[in-house]
Amino acid sequence: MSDTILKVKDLKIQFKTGKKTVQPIRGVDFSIKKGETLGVVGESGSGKSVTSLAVMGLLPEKTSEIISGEIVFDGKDLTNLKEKHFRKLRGNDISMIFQEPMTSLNPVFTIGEQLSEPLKQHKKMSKKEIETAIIAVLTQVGIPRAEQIIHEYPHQLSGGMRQRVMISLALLGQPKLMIADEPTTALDVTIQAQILKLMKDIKKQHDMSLLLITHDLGVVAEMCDRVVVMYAGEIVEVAEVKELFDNPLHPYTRGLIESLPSKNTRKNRLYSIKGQVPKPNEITKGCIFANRCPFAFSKCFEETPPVQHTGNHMSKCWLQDSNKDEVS
Amino acid sequence: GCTEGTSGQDEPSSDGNNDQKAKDSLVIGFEADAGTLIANLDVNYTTDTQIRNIYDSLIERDGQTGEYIPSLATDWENVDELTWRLTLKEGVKFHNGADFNAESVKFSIDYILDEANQSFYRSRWANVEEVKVLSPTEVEIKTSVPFPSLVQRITEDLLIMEPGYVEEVGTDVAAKEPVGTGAYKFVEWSRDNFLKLEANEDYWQGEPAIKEVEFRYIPEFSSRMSAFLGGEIDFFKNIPVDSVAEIKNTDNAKIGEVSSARINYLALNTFHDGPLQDVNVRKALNYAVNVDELLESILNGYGTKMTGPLAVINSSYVETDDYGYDPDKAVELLEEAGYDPEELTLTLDTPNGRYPMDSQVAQGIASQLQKIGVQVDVKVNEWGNHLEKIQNREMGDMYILGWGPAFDPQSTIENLFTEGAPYSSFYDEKIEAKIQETNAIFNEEDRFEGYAELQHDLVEQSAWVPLWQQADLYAIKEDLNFEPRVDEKMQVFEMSWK
Amino acid sequence: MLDFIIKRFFQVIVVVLLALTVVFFLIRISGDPTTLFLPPDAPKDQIEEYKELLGYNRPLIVQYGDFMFHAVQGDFGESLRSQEDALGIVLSRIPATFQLAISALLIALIIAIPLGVLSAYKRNTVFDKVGVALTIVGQAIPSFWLGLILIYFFAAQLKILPSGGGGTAIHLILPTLTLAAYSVARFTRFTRSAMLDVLRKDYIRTSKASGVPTFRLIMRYALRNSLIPIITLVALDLGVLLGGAVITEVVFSWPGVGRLLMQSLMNRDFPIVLAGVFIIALIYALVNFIADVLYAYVNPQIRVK
Amino acid sequence: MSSSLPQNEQALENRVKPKRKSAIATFFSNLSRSWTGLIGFIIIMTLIVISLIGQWITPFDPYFAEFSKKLLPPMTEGHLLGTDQLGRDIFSRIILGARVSVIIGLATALIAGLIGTIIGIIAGFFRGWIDIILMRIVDVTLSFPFILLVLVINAIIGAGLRNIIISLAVGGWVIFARVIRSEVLALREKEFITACIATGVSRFEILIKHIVPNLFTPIIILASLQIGTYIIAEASISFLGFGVAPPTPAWGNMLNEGKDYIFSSWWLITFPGLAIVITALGVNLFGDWLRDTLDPELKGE
Amino acid sequence: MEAKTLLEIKNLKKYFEISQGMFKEKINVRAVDDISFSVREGETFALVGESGCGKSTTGRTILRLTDPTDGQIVFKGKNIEKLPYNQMRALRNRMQMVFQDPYASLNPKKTIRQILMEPLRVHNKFPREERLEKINNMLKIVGLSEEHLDRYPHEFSGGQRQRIGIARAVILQPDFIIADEPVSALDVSVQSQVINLMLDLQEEFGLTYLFISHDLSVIEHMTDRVAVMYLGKIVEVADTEELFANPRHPYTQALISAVPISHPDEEKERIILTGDVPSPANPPSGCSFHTRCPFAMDICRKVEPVSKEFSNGHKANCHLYTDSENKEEKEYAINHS
Ligand SMILES: Nc1ncnc2c1ncn2[C@@H]1O[C@H](COP(=O)(O)OP(=O)(O)OP(=O)(O)O)[C@@H](O)[C@H]1O
Ligand SMILES: Nc1ncnc2c1ncn2[C@@H]1O[C@H](COP(=O)(O)OP(=O)(O)OP(=O)(O)O)[C@@H](O)[C@H]1O
Ligand SMILES: [Mg+2]
Ligand SMILES: [Mg+2]
Repeated sequence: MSDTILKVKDLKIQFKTGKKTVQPIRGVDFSIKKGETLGVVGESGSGKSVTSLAVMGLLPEKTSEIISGEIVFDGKDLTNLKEKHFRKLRGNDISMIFQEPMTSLNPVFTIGEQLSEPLKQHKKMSKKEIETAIIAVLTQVGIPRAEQIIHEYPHQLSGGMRQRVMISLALLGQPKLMIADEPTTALDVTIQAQILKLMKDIKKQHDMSLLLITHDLGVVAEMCDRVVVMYAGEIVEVAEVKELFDNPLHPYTRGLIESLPSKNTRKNRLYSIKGQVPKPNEITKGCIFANRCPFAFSKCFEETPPVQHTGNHMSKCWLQDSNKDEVS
Repeated sequence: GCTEGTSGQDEPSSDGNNDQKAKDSLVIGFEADAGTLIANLDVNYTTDTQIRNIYDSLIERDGQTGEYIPSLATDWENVDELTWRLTLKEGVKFHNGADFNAESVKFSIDYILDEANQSFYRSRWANVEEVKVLSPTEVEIKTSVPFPSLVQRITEDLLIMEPGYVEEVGTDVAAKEPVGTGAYKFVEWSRDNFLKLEANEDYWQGEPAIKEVEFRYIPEFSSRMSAFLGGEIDFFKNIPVDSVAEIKNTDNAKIGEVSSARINYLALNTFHDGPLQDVNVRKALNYAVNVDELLESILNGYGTKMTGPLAVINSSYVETDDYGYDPDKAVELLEEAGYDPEELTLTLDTPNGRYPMDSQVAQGIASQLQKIGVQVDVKVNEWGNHLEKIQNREMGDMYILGWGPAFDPQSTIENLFTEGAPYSSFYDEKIEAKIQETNAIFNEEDRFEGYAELQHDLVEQSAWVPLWQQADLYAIKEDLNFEPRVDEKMQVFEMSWK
Repeated sequence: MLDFIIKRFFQVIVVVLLALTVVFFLIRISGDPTTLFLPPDAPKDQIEEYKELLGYNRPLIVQYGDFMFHAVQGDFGESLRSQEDALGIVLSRIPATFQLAISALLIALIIAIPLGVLSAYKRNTVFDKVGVALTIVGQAIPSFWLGLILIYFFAAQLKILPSGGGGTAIHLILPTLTLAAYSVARFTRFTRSAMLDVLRKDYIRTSKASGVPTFRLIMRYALRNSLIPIITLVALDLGVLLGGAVITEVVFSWPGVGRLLMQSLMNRDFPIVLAGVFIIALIYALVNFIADVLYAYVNPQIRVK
Repeated sequence: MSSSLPQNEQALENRVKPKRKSAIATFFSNLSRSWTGLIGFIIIMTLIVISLIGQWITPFDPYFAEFSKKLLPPMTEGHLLGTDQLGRDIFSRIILGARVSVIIGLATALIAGLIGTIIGIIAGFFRGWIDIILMRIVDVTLSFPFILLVLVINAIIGAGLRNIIISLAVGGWVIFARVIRSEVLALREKEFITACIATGVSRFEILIKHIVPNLFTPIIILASLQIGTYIIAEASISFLGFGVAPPTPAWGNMLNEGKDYIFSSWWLITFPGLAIVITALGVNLFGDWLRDTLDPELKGE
Repeated sequence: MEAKTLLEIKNLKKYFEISQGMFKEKINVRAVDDISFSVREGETFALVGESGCGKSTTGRTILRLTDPTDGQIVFKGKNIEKLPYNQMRALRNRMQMVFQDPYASLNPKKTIRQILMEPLRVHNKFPREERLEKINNMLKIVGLSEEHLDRYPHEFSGGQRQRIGIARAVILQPDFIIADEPVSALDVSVQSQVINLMLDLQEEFGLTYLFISHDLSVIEHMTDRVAVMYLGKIVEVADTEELFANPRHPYTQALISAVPISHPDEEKERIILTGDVPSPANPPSGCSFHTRCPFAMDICRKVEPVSKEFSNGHKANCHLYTDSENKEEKEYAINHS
């Protein structure tokens, strides 16, 4: 598949904390095509960030371990890539925007200093050229007074501005893949709308792939071509965005969509999923969602459900399977 | 009278040209800085010892016997009970070229007497009424009362300053850049660091053998010791007795020892309400303390045992009875006094590091008294507190203290055993009367007689537990000619390299 | 900015004056020094006279007012012992103390910062663990004992270094090492943990994501952030060093303020004690003040243009 | 478990319900996981035990001067660590000296901690002028290096165990006051305190029932870290001749007395010094561990 | 039916003076700048607006958790803005608060029993023996059980803690509860559980809510009336349905249009605001929204607009609707909104 830019196969990641180990990523499979926007939705702790960090090779070296699976970027396996080679990719072929614009910029360096870094690392450019390039990108993301801003420090900018700076940082290397980890969660709705629009435009202009991580189904609906639904370190459903909203197969996805207030009659009780997201150390055998699933039956508690493909729509639920032999 | 001091021991080193190494400088490791370099101000061993190389006194002491010998004064005599006349040496010049004469003597004494100068010596000189210049070589000193110890004051306190210089530069400068008639001229003084002197080629007693002298201030013994072992300093004083062997074992080093004029004693406080007001208890303590053992085991034998109030070196010393060590007798006496030794607890205060092994001696005494059952609480005081407690009469039963220099009977006895003097805290009505009586005697023989009686009385009364005359211990370079003096002074003029 | 400096300076002065007040009363309450200065055979009336001369028999509050009145003009009276200007004596000892404290500080920084950075970078390796263990031990060794042990080895046994006295660079070696030891341990630990803190920060991840190589990441991006807290610590520790210098100066016979203060305490030379207290409190307050300014300067978040 | 009703979140609850251990058991299981903390704890316990029963387990009378046996090197005539300049057994004196260190460390931490905490609470809770005054006092105290301050106070009020505790406490309370004040200030802003106000709890009750209990952790951590400082400070001051006076054996004054023997009898300064180092090490290790366990955020003061 | 007014806020102001560290001048933050509104008995009144616009401050000032700088707070006909602490305490069993952060709002050192007992004890509510029973009842209502009584907050999940927080507020059976973003810190799947709980409780106890949120879809779902805040001021008030159907103020329009779609097929005409929210320390002159307003006119820069009432209870502060020149411009704007 030459049009696949990134392929993640059966990824399992484990963390060591003290003597204990937790495995927050337990088999993640997905791929992104060139020019595609893939959304990853999931509640807090479902492993979205860990997955994206794994793609960037930014997992903490000492405490984390990819125990199996592979990450193939542009035909290259990144799983065992040496740090030296990884560095060539980062900020150049793959770049990333982080969740917290307030803390993701170094407070003691000017915007200019920080933005020049990917260019210094990856491109042979003179100081002057670097500055011109930076100002160009800043202007492109809609930052006024770019010439002055490059001499200012992060704390002098508002949250929205900082996130724009982060986006321009990610754009500077003209990456093939951009990963955005909840780029708007910390922002206000009006600013969120600005940033989302900006990202849409930019993506179009630069013809890159976008891996958009979020917990907000609305953002997904707005931005994505395809969606991956994660729950407790596993992928429970993957589908085209329309397909997902029209025909969610996994009870979890269904629950998420159903519980949107706009799907419920005003002033009435909302549909809700019972219980809460399990922590990585609370996971037992069977389906991870079984204990919250309104449709769960005994099998769900015993065996991990298989991956079901219906065309491009993938889900991981015994219900799909049971449709075939059992009656639910 | 005496003429120019050449008592055998002094080896004026003008004939020191036989030294081939041509080493002519000397570094003395010294424990503390001088308070000031002006004379006649600071009553302090560290100050006095150093500036005596710059200034001369009118009368000196023989380094070994402690006897008076003439210095800038060639002769002194009593005209009457209230008048003293001193004849001065001629042709002596100050470092700045000015002449030494009667005016400078008057100036120096007046300096002490002038309240504005806040001299700490003033109280000792309070009896001096007037100094009269009779001629350039003669002065007369008038006292308000008969003042037999004036000679001692002149010897111990008075150093001669150059009036013209002091008046010209003021006391502040004179205190930093002193001018005297002494064997050494001032070069440089770095506070808490060093004092550098150079030989006074025109010194009236001859050219000093050692041309450059440095007092280097090193307060810690261990630092002094390592400086000595490393060859940075040539000699230093106050070796802990336990380090003597170490120095003896070192190449090119010897130990200098002298019985100094400082005495150590165990004061028995009769001002404190308690058993010590009973003479039998005091006697018992005299029997129970084994001075020989203390001397031998704690001081490694460095010290000269005393039996009475005065040391052998004292001009009026007479031999008195030794109580000796007799624990049984001690117990007996205690019981006689109505005390059960097992029930008796006494306090013993001691300074720490002021006298050789002082706090250890105190703990030794405590151990010895423990043997007859008496419990002793040893309290180790910081020196300032110790002194304050003594002067404020806040001491308990016993304390350890030293006194010196103890050449003269009056100063020792008066300052230790009278009601007003706190330093031994012994008081007895009859003895007090006798002391006052003896002090006023002008006739030398009667005076001697009086003090002899007093010594016996004091021993009889067990006024204190006499311990010993301190041994001053010096670590000295093997090839340095240096004979430690009884008065603790370090007269570099007397020293030379072999 | 000027406003701030003036305000801070005012604060410094208030603090120093209050400090003087406290020490003044403590000292006066503790007794008077006459006994130590007059010869032991001085009669009572001269003691009284002397007290009067020094003004010690006036009401305490009058003495205090008088003292303060002169103190604010830099006049702490004359040393009881040498009758020289007390402040002058103290000031003349400052260079020696500074020499010791600054060289110890420099040594500590030169050793500690690279060590701390390396330790943080190689965290959980054997190197790091040994380093951390050493710093813990280093902080547990009292300086006077370390001084004695150094003297024992280098002066008494090996006889290669002098154990005390002032002046030359050689004399400086042992006292500097003694004084620096604690700070080395402390700085190393602090640098390590500051560095670890910074390395965990989001913005470091951002830099990594831009492809910054590790060495550059640490030396340029992480270090500058860590330096901000380190600067404050260093300034604070200069005070600790000045305090520690008392002990080191005594052990090594170093002619600095600390030793002077010790001796004056022993001698009850109170004008010197007060002048010394004044100078040390002032230096300490100034150093903290400078630390604040420096901190503001290196930290763009509170810097003004 | 998994067979129980899945819909009920109770099921999950029960599965993950933490096993409740007693506080002591938790303490030891935590401790056993960190060898540094364990070493620290063992050293501290040993020290405390020694200081309690020390006088009965010394092989020799630590006060008794046996002149004939002075300055014996270690391991001679039954003297494990040798004898001192008066022939007293050094090992016995070190054992008895532990008491001074333990008393000083604990008593000072207690007094300084108590005073500092109360002042910190008052300043932080009531704010206003009282805060300003108290903090100025803190500034004044902090304008001296700690050891110098203690030294000056001790030199002025005189030597002795009680006085050294006083002077250490006078120098030491400020750090508690500072830390506790800022803790209180932070707590005051915490939402659960706001919640108390919203509930209608009286100010006094808020202070006593909600703020104070949340101060225990920082107090304990701080105290445990300060104890080492106090022990070393006591030794330093005794070493300079101002602290605990001989013949009471304290490690600092043993060093002071022994320092003149550095050229002849190394054991006089070596062993008391080691005792101090080991003690300070133990206290620091334990304090560090406590801090890391109780409050990983409080790192670095 | 016209319900009684429970709470009335008149010209409330709250300014904070904050120091900017040692080197900078102090600044005056106008967190709440002259707002007025009233809450009727039994309704859910919403405050919506972007971060920092002063929603929480309004809520906290009403409960007197901070003192107002100026203005009146009338609760049940009684002015409470100046009541001293101890008198205010007595009133607190009538008005309660649910906090945003379920982790920070429970004392970590107290068990659930202690946390829930405290309000009862303080207000001396119910006889002593009955209190435990009441607590157990309450726990059941919020979906917890007796066995949780002796646990500490850290042993609960975020959703559970928020329910404990709600239980604490409701156990006194107050008339009025201010809920400051009660669900925004929660996982999506748990959010709906808590919203349901709040709806249930309102029904059961007849509560009045002041519901603070920035999540417009939640507001649309569960509130009766909405006030939109911008930079410390209320720019528009209306019944919820009216507001969402017919927003008047350009800011409200932008806000509503910025909400992400809920289905990919949904087409949405967006008003994308330019720029950031200005700092409340230094609010723009005139209409504070003029810096970002797509329809800003000259007058907006100079004159602060006054409130204009449209239909029943629908008010907005905007020059577009006041009588003045620029008619054309205004018409254009209104037609295109
Ligand atoms: N460095 C780490 N060490 C140990 N565990 C970690 C580490 N990083 C993440 N985890 C765990 O991995 C799990 C997944 O975390 P992750 O950050 O990927 O969640 P997320 O989906 O991004 O959630 P959020 O929406 O809160 O950002 C969590 O349970 C987290 O505790
Ligand atoms: N205690 C305080 N001291 C100083 N300024 C404050 C304080 N509390 C709030 N502010 C300021 O007041 C303004 C309004 O804050 P407030 O918390 O009311 O906003 P909000 O609308 O609740 O925002 P959010 O959605 O972020 O909770 C902000 O600029 C904030 O910085
Ligand atoms: Mg995340
Ligand atoms: Mg808020």
